[in-house]
Amino acid sequence: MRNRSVRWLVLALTLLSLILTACGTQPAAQPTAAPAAEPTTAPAAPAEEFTFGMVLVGPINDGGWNQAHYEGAQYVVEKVPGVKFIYIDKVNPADRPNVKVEQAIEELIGQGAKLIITNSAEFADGTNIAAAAHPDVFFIHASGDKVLTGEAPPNVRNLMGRMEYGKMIAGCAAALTTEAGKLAYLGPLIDPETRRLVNSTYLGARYCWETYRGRPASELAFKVTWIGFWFNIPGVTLDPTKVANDFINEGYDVILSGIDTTEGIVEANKATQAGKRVFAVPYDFEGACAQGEAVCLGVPYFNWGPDYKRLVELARAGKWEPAWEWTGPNWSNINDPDTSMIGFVKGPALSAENAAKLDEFIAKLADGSLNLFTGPLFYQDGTVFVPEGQVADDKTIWYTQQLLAGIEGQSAP
Amino acid sequence: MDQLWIDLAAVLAAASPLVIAAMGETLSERAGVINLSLDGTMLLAAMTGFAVALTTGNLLLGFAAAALVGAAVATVLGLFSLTLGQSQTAVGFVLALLCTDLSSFLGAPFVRVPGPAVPFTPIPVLADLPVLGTLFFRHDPVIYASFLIIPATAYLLYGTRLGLIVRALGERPAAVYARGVDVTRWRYALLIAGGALVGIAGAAFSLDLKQGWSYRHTFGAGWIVLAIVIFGGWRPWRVALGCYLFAALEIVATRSQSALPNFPTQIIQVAPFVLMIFVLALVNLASSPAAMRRAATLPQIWQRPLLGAINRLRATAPAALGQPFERP
Amino acid sequence: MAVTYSLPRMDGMRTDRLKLAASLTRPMLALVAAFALTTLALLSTGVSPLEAYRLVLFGAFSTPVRLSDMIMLAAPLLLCAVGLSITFAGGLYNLGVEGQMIAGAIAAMVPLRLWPDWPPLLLWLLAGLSGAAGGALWALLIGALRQYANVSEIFAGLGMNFLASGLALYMVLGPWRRQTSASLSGTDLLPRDLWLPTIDRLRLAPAAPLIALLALAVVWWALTKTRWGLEVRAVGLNPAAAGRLGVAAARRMAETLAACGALAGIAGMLQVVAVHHALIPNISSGIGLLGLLVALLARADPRWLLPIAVAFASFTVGSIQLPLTLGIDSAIAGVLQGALVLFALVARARVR
Amino acid sequence: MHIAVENLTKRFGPVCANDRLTVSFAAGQIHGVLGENGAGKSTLMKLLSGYIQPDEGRIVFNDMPRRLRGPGDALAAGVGMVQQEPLDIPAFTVLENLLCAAPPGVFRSRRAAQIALLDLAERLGFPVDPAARLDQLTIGQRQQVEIMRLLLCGAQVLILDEPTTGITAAQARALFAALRQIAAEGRTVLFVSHKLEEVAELCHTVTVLRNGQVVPPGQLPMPQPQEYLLALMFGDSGAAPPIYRPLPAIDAPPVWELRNVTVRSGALHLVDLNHRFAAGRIIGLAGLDGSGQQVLLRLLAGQQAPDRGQVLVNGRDLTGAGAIAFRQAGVEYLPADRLHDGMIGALSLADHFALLQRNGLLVDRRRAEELARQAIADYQIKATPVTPIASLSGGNQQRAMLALIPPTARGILAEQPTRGLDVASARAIWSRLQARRDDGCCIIFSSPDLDEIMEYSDEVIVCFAGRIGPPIPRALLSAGRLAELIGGVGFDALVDVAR
Repeated sequence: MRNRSVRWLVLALTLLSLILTACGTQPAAQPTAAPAAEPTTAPAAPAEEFTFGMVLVGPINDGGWNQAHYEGAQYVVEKVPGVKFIYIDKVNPADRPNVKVEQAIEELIGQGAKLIITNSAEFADGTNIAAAAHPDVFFIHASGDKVLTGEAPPNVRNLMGRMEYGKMIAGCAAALTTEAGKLAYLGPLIDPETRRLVNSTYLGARYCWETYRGRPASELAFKVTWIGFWFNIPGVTLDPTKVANDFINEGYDVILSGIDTTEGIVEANKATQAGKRVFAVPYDFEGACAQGEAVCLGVPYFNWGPDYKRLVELARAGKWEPAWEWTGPNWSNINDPDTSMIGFVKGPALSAENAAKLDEFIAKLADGSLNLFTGPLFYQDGTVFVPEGQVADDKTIWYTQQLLAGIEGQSAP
Repeated sequence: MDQLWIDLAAVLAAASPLVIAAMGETLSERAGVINLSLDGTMLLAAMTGFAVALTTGNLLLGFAAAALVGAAVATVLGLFSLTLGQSQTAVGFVLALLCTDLSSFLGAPFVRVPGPAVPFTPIPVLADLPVLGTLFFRHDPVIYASFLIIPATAYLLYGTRLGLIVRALGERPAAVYARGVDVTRWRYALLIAGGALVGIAGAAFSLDLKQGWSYRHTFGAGWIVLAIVIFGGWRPWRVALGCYLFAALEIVATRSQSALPNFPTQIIQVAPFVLMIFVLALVNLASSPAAMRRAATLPQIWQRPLLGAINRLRATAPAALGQPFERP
Repeated sequence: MAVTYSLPRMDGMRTDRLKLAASLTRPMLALVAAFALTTLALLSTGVSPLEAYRLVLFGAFSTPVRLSDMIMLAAPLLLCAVGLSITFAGGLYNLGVEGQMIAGAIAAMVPLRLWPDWPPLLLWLLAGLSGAAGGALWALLIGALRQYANVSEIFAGLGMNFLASGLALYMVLGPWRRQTSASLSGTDLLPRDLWLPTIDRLRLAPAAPLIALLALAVVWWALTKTRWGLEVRAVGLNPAAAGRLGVAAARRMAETLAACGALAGIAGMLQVVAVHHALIPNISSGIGLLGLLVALLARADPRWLLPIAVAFASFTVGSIQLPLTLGIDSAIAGVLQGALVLFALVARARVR
Repeated sequence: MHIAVENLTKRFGPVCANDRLTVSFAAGQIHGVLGENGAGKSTLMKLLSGYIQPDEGRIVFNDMPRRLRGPGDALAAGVGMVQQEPLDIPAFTVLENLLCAAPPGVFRSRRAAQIALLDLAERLGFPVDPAARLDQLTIGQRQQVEIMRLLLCGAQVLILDEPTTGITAAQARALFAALRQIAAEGRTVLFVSHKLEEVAELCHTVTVLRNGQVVPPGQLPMPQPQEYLLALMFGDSGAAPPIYRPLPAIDAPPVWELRNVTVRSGALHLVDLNHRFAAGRIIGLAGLDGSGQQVLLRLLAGQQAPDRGQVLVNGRDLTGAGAIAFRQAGVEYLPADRLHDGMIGALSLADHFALLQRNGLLVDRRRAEELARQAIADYQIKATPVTPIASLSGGNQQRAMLALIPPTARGILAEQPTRGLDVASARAIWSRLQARRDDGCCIIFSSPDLDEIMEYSDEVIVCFAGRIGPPIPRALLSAGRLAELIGGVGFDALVDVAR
């Protein structure tokens, strides 16, 4: 008898789905098979709509990495007429356990996207697979290097900003402000990119600590704790809220964030309200200070808009070539929204005096009089990163093997 | 030394939602009902509490809404298991999954939106006490509430006549029925009260300890609370101790990364639950008849403390836990 | 939980119309209630529920790729649900199925990483065996905790889940991490020739659904026709009485757990060689828990596992369309699945 | 308080447990309620104390008709019932149990409750420690606690259901004294029993129930001639004199042999058991609950391994081999709770026969159904081969359980084989068991019902406080002597004589 009830349930379900199918099959279903004509032949008439899609690893409103990308896409929509933007966010095994990058890309192409942007280093393999399957669609893999290594299909480009400068400024701001001489870095996962960003932060901090505060490097504590991913995945990564709290309890008074989300500044703000004096430097997104104005020393951020605009126009014109791009700031005005890929907004918690010193530091970086990747620089295990008298080239920096000596934390070489 | 007190205070604070939820679950399990939906309930309540507090700007309303959600889920569980006689385990488990997805769905607009938080409120004078001030009086109201709820629950269960009825409901409902108490109605009441506490615990996450809302914000906490209640032998003080141990172990996970350069400390997070099951298994093994028989052959000097320790660690579940009540 | 099997009826055809009508009303009411709850949730977001249902219910059938995505999800789901129907028949709540999947996935990785140069066919076989063994071992540990240490299988299972995900985290961040990085995104992809043969355009590995269907057939046969199956059911219904009648109850329980673990382990293996082509921390992707829902709804009767698993897999795959088309979250599929099972439980209740 | 019932009727399915009962019980007296098992005594008492509700008729307390919706209503009205196994909370202390859900206003404080309890205990002659946990007390002590709890909670009418089962003789004497005291204070006591001697000793009046009716209508003053009461209880059909048969000397090896067996179970230590259980005998195990019968049965069934010594079945040493090995050696265990431990409610008789199959990969369903049909015919079971066991009546379930005993069984261990059965079913079950005995089985059974032990055993083994007495041929035993032995009177001497 009980089986019978199941049987009816299944039958009814099937019927219902059949009815619904019959009612409305037509509109949504768009065959994934490549549309007949167009792509590579450039549609000169701008009247025709150009759709570009984005696969984001996190939510578009995370106040960090993903929001920066989303805003970049919005910039394109604003500035380029006749462009349509579609996206899927939160593509990661925690938020969408049964969706793979290829699948998400597939859906966007199904909706008519001619250019796909994927925004996580994790998407490298999936992007290549999808790109090979859709040679008529253009791909930008942000933060990747498969074009550099030669593993990417020809319709893929890589794009990344030289955040090293942003991080150096961040480190400097932190070193100028810290009272305890203890800086904590909330690290995501360990890979060459995150290592070089931590190292840059440290180099900036050490320089300003020695130069402007006149203290020896040995008195500057700099600790990284890696949560294990770009953002918190409950039960998988360390919880950044807890890590940040732990930094505070251990007496670190500036938390620099390297993760996509804003736990660092939120917790610093909370601790400050609870009577402690803790500062924060968030990351990625221009507006990240909003989560805790009172403790924000400033934020190094990406401004993807201009580059995306350039590449969308390139794709639309069909003038696409594989390339690996690593764009720096516009040193004449690093906060110019139309030209500078990397920027730094000073936060309300940065004192006027320190702000002036920071400007001086930025000026030195801008005119090239200061290159912090100048030897001698040593890795944690004592091996040489940059020999004395030399300046690291792009590839050496890009493929940073370890954290630098003086930093406390895992390197995972 | 100061570092130790600071860390201990952090442990006390970090455990507060667990303590509140565990007391709620202790109440309903003492009355004989397992609320296995805990994990889902906490998520749904955390989301609702945050959303309500954010939109109304009123923290108290947020907590009230969360309590309401917890109570509502408990009511559904009661309806299906106490009234309609379905397995508490099955209904609770399905509710856990359902509420998790419901929280993800309904909470989508609130993901990572900055929102209100319970303000830090040190207690004047007391906060300046050495050590004690740091430990107990430099927190916020939610954490104070978590301190108070432990003795309150213990007093309710062991110090009042009401507590006698609650415990009897879980031990031998037929006897309570014989004394003229409506077993089902009382079980509902305790299940719902416990659910409301679980709901408040959810809001304690989203409005205080882990401000904001994201997917599966409190993920896993509910399951851990369920294990802690068993580990604590359904006795409030021991349950609370379990919560604090758990919070302390979590700090170890974040602290140890620099100390263990080649070890992925992320995996330490799973340790508390595993450790708890392991200890539970060991205690059960030690108190099994076979082990007792072996213990009896030990010299007297060893026997007494050994048996004493086992007895103290042993946790006897309420005799009627999870069983439907049928009138005698 | 009472798992009841209807026994073959010998007393002729039932023509009791009233009973038929009653047996029809209850599931219909359950269905209506489940959809009512889901609709309520949908309405709260301001989208058209009809549109949302259209996507959720048949979104998976709208293109060949989506269909094959559904099949690739349904295969491990069915494997888990089939395994769980054995443990349900044996009267056990195997909440540890997620952990068994993970353990199977990790175990399956071992030969693939150790001897990547061996012939793929041999390696797949080895991975399958090792995955099944890993899952079975993980499940047997639950059995041992229950049998010898008196820890309920529910909490033993949860504990083993945590332990398995810890192990997966360790492997991904430790011994099997990518060159010069330590990310929880997973290990390096397997060499292309070790992927289970896949139709690339469709991302379909036909072997996966075939293995699942084979498992379904074998388990259905074993549970309903063999002495072992009868004994398992007897143990599930009443272990004390089954023991008195000469059935080795503890042993049968261990066997059901091992069988379920083995099937979950194979599901984990498929996740590695046919879906993700790598070990990721969340390799089980909640499929085990979804499998529990499927098994609960089918009430452990193997015949209903396939349609329900396919329906649930298609909800999940179809729901991916929701954020794309309607801008709402895809978790509504989980709400619908949970509500269906919840109200189906009630539909079976004897009103007292 | 004066209580009465008028035309009270209660049906359970087709069975009319109470059929238009009209009787009244005056205050200040002890009223006996007599009747054999299944006569309707328990139903009447449950109706009076609110556990079940009547289908027809009414209950009148002090000339006021009352509707009792639950035991709480009854207690509020002044009626309290002491169940055979007291409905207390084992995990509680005596005092906690007293305070738990006590009517509002009865005890102003814990201290007041303790004083009231000790005061009453003194008056009734019950020794009690308010701080003792109930699960550490004997059934008799728990009964005393329950009586005091009901009195303190305001019971004016006290109902006791077979209160002397499972308590020691000394406790029974104390109980009787207390009940007399309670009645003397003006309260009403209803004493339910099927033991004539007790009723004769204690009660002012007696009400005899047979087949759900009061015979003859109304109460009888005590004393009454014993033969008359017996005739009322059993009617003409009852009191068939038990047939004694001489025990044949048997050459076959004993079915079970215990050699120097020592076993521990909970608080019980069974030390140095040396017994041989011969084939072709029915051996009754008598003793108060928890005196060791259960442990002995489990030991003989192989469910519990001895700590020392050997257990032999049919001459084979099966020490520690486990229940399944014992079963294969021909030992069959019939538990008291048929649906809980004996059979699988959701499966049919055919399924059960299929479960007994030991060969082949597949179930031989045809053979199983054939066997089931055969059993149904042989044992007159009202069922089809595919009816779920749970939907059978108790008597039919017990028959089914007997039918499932394989013909190869040499020893049958039956725990309370007629528990909850009506008289006719019980007789049918015993005739089956006797037939098995005559085929050469050794049958060992336990029963709380001394009459059953006296009627059906060839030999009786008395268990007392974890000690197992020597087998006594039934012919050498009287009911009175057996009752004494169970209470420990003369038990030591018996053991010494045996040695």
